[in-house]
Amino acid sequence: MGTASTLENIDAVRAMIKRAKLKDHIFGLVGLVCIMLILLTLLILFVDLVVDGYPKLFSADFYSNFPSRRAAKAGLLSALVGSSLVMLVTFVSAVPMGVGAAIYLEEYAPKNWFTEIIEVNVTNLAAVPSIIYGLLALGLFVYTLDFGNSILTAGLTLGLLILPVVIVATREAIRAIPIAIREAAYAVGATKGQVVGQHVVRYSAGGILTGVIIGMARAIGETAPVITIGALTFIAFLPESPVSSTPPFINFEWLTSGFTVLPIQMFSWLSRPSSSFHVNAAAAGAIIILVTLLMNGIAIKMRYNIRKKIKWQ
Amino acid sequence: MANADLTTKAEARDFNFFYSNGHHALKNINLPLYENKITALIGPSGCGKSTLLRSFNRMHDLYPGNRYEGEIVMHPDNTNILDANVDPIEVRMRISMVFQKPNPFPKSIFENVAYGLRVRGEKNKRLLADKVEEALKGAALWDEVKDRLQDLAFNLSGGQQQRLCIARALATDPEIMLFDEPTSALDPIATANIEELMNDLRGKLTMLVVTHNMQQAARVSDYTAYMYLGDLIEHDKTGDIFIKPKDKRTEDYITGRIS
Amino acid sequence: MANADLTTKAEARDFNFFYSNGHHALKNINLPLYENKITALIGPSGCGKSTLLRSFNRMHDLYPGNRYEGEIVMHPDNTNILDANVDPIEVRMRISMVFQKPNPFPKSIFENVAYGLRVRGEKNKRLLADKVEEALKGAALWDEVKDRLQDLAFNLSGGQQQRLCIARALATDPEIMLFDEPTSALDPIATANIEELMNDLRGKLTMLVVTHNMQQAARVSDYTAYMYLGDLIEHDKTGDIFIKPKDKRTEDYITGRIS
Amino acid sequence: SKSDDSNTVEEPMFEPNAIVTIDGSSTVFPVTEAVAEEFQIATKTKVTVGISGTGGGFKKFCRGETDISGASRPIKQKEIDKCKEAGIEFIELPVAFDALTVVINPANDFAKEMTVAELKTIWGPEAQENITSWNQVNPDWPDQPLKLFGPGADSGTFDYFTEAIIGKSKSSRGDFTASEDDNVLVTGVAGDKGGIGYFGYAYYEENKDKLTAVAVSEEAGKAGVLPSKASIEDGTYQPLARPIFIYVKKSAAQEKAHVKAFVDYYLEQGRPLIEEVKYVPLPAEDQDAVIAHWKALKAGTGFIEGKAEVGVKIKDLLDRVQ
Amino acid sequence: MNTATQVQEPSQRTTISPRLAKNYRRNITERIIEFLLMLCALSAVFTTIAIVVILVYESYSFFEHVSVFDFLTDPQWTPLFEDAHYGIMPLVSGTLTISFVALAFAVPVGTIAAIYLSEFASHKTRETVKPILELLAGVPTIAFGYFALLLVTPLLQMVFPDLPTFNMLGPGIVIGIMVVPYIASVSEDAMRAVPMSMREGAYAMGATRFQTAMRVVTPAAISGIVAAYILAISRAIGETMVVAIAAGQQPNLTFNPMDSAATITAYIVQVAMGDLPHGSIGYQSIFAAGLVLMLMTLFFNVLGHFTRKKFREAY
Ligand SMILES: Nc1ncnc2c1ncn2[C@@H]1O[C@H](COP(=O)(O)OP(=O)(O)OP(=O)(O)O)[C@@H](O)[C@H]1O
Ligand SMILES: Nc1ncnc2c1ncn2[C@@H]1O[C@H](COP(=O)(O)OP(=O)(O)OP(=O)(O)O)[C@@H](O)[C@H]1O
Ligand SMILES: [Mg+2]
Ligand SMILES: [Mg+2]
Repeated sequence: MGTASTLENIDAVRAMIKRAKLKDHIFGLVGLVCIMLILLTLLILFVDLVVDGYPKLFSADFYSNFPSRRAAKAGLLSALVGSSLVMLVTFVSAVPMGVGAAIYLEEYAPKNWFTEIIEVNVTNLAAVPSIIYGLLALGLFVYTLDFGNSILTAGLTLGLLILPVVIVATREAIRAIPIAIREAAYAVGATKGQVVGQHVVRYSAGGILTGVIIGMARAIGETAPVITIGALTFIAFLPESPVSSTPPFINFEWLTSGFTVLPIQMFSWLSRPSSSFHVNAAAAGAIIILVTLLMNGIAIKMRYNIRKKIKWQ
Repeated sequence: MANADLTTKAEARDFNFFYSNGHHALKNINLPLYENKITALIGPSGCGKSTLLRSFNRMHDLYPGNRYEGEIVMHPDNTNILDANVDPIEVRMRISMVFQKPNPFPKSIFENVAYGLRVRGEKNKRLLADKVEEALKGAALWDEVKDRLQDLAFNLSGGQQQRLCIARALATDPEIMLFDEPTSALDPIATANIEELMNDLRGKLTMLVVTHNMQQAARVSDYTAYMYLGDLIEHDKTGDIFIKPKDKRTEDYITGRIS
Repeated sequence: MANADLTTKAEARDFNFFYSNGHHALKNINLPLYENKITALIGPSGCGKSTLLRSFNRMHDLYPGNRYEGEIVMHPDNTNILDANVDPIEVRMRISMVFQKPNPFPKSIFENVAYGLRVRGEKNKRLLADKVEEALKGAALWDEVKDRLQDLAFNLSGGQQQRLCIARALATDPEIMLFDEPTSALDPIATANIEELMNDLRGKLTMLVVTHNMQQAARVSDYTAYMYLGDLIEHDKTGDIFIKPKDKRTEDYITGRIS
Repeated sequence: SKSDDSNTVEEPMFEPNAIVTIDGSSTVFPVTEAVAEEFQIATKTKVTVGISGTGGGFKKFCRGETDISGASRPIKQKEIDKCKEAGIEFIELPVAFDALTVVINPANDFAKEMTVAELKTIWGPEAQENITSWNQVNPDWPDQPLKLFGPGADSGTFDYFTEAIIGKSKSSRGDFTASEDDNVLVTGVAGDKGGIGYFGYAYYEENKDKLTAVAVSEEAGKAGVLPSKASIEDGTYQPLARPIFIYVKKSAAQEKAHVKAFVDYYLEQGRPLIEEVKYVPLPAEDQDAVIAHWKALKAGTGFIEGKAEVGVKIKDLLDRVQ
Repeated sequence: MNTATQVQEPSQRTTISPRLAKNYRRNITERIIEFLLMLCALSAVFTTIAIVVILVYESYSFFEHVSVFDFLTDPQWTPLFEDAHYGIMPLVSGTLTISFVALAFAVPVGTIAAIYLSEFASHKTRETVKPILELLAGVPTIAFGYFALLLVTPLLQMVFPDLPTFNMLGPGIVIGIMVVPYIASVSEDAMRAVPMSMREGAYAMGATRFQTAMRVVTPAAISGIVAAYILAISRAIGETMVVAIAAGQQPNLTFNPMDSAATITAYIVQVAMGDLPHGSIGYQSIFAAGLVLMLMTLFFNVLGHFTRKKFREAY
């Protein structure tokens, strides 16, 4: 050993390295093309919608008008309000449940077949097609529990839909907290509840929130399950306001109200005979994408900030 | 090594420990911790030093399936802290611990030190402030941080963080303090600071220190125990262990034949 | 410390290194590696041992923003391997490295050892098989694995994995071998095996070994360099360094006053 | 917000929480929606219009959940029974005509006129996998692949078309592109030279530039008739012109002032709105008869055993209800 | 050793802090918290049970009318026609064909993108591109549906003039585009999880980036990558709106991507939009179709779960 074989053949070695590195460059290019392909698709899709919906996107009336049979007058107001209220129900139903489930799985659950079942369940639910949730809602909420096609039904359906997203995100956030932090808390005499409440939940709050936002962004654009529960409706008024100026200040009548949401509104405009509605549809599509982009953007920014602030050693 | 002047603060008696995977990590350990003395635990990597140390505050309870056998008795009340009726939380309130890597909470400096007291239900602000100051002074950190108690603890250097963890452990007036290689993640200067601090605490507190640095053991401890593959081979005055070890394996280790 | 009999195989000249965060990790290092000798690098944790070792095969190039200054020259061709025109791949083909933790690839034992040759474009099966056998013998692993060359490397024990990594490094006939604490993740018996292996290779290969175990440095190396806070404090025959260090800081370290 | 001046409740004519709840056919939807929109503006009363389809609409209607149900076919005997069980009486009101329009690709210049028999050859269940080329329908036509587009099998339009052309409701070949979204059908026929499809007249009106309508003749020899306002009104566009209905809950008409007002508005002010959404209003005398029928609150259906009839006269229908 | 332990009178056990006196109450609260959290975790199980019960219950009524044998073997699916056939095969073939097209597009593109991001791109590129890729998942699927119908299919028709307006190729590719982010992102995570030391080992042998990526990182991450593929399959199988809009809603028993077809999801949403009364056989048929869909995704999900588990054990 030790005789400098590489050195003796240095020219051959260099040529060989050059050949090998050529593959590096080719692959680098192919990879870039693949990524560009996807990014361009997103861009084309978005630009196309913005260009088509341009006249509507920048008109204030579009946001303050109710749907109408006349494309020029038709606006998004009831869909905007509907989406917001549905998201409220989704948030309230999915977040406490999802966070609780994640905490249980990460901090409490013993390692046994029972936990294993729950885990398989969660991963499984995450990949269940959204249309199945639509069927669940149709069979359970609409017909069995008789909620009708109300804000409550839609909110609960989407809540179940994003439950696994919230659980997975929360578990990841919790796992990022080093064992050492927990041991430190236990070592000064904290109880399990205190460790969970004062440390685990607190330090993972940012991560949980980003997961929730991402889940909500997905829920906002969901169409199929909401169509399944029969939400294609002409609604030209707003549900009862959840808050009022007279006692008891909040009410829940809006929960049973009919509603429309952004993707459904887009869908119903698209299926109009007159192509002048397609402008509205494009504008609605652009807004949905914009909202999801915004929400995802916020989530990413938050994740970044959290990572910068808390660097576990 | 018998010494009539010594009070035993705690002792392991025929203590065995099994990890959940069945690994018999500690075998028939008998080890006294003398009151207000520093006991060092040395031995090659994997010999069970950390395992023994963490048994003293029932840290192993956090992971299901681990099993203790035998007793660890605390004096003067003669409680077997391994007893199923003894709440591990109570044990941890009497015995605090400092870890290998500094592990402050992502909270302010003040809240880190105050945490143990808060867990004990202390709400009186004055008292908290006093205790925090006292603990930080005890950990020789007060002068460096007194003007920024509300800063995030992560903004401190590694050595300062470790002293903060010591302050956190001191704040609750523990009867025993456990240290698991408290300096191995620190640079030489921070290490020297921590060692000095331990010297300051000597005589005031019962301490058990795991270290893989024999020089450190020699410098800071009163008593030293040498462990090897789960057995406690030898326990004696530090000077005696290093100068005239009785066991061949101890000698091999100290002279560097085993590492 | 100059010695006329020695050929210098490589040397660092006024070498500085800066991490991407601006940390000046190595300051004006001058260090020769003598041909077919083992040079040990010792010093307290964080002093820059690994940083220096990894500069010799331009491992730092993998992470953007790191900066070298000065030269590391290889002989006899007098190439400055830090030169921007020198391809780091070429450097790594001449200098191989063994890491702290065994890091075999998720492939068979055979493929692990053959990997370097495959990367060099070698396809001849006979030649590959010969080289693999030779390297495994060189790493004292042949007898243990010759009947299961197609087994996944992960199925070997830690010590065997580390010897496999040494075989992998040997298989390409490197001019220099770098070892970064090659035994610190291993048990005492595996450690003894690796040290024996290094002793076997002594005189055949130029080696640079980082270790935080002074006894190991004393046992295996011909020359020892002591580093402290990014400076190379002292470099000399191993016997001289351990018996009569010239620098106070070296003495402090060797006698355990710094750790 | 800005919308307040036009839409939200300011001075409601009726009690503030009064809602007219309507559900039912997607074919009737555009008309009802237009009426609802204007009615809301005029009276500040809330109206919801769902699209559960004719069947889904009756389901809710007979459970008493809605006041009015839109239907593109007459109520079926089963549905009548359901309503009866729940004690719900209904008033059947024809409101407009729709003309199912058969369309082909503009590049197709040979099939601009087709007989019912030819349509039956194309769409009948026997045609499945057999009739795949235009020349199999009529030897004079070229050998061009036939591409079919039609509404989903669960729509009222499909029911009526099969009834009128094949002679039996829901009897049709299955190998065609089906969509509930008529624009998809428009795109399909417009994109395929051999394409043929059918849907409501309104979609043809809006897409005249992309499609050609087929003139339909009832039997060979007779001249084909193109769908138009005139040919529907005078009854010559047969058999594909059909009335569409609303069914009003009698008790609601009697007890709920806002529901009554809504139907009044529908029948009396609806004409221009029906034209606006490209449906064909009833002839004036029929319209009067419907209004009279409504004012008299005559409950029940004019169809015998709930069976749809092709080419039925409005007057006859109304007269049958006593 | 240990002979001189002073004999101590066993003194009374004193509570160290008054709080410990509340030991019992504390335990109760801790129990309640744990129980509530367990209920939350069980919500996932309840959801699954609800889904299964609903699907099975409605399908049961369906199978009272239709024999399972016919359901599985009849080559026609025309449940709403006069001459009703209830063979699920045409829907399954459509579903599989579209998923296959989607994967044929997404697997290479997604894998290459993952390798590029993990091994070639700079840290900054990766940190910017990855979230943008994930944004694709947020685009409402109906937008993708019209994208397939109005943009992708006409483009494809330039290459294949015979391609009908409604076909499986266009929507297949668009679904492929939609699932690329899943594949890229999950595979990239798996590659990130390969310890840096393994890469350093390869580079130290003189390997290039490409060699390291292909011969070391990819094999090491393979089970994670496969899990990503499986996730993508169940996404593709479950996608609804794109197929409903662009594939033609025509239940054809065909595996030719140039044909138009219907998938299980498209059938469900089409029926759900139409005039179908609750309790009719047509209504029940969407639950029977849903059950088949659920079983298909379940199969892939469980497969994926175990692949991932195996992969977690690797390090
Ligand atoms: N959670 C565990 N489950 C099973 N075995 C364990 C676990 N933790 C440690 N062990 C094993 O128990 C033995 C003692 O480990 P321990 O951590 O106490 O060693 P140590 O003396 O502290 O070593 P070091 O100096 O490396 O910290 C070792 O063989 C180790 O592999
Ligand atoms: N990637 C990095 N970026 C910035 N600083 C680094 C990086 N890696 C190491 N350092 C710093 O450079 C200095 C030298 O580190 P190095 O890893 O070379 O020490 P070492 O002597 O090998 O220590 P050890 O014995 O702990 O392995 C240390 O202060 C360390 O914190
Ligand atoms: Mg340890
Ligand atoms: Mg190092």
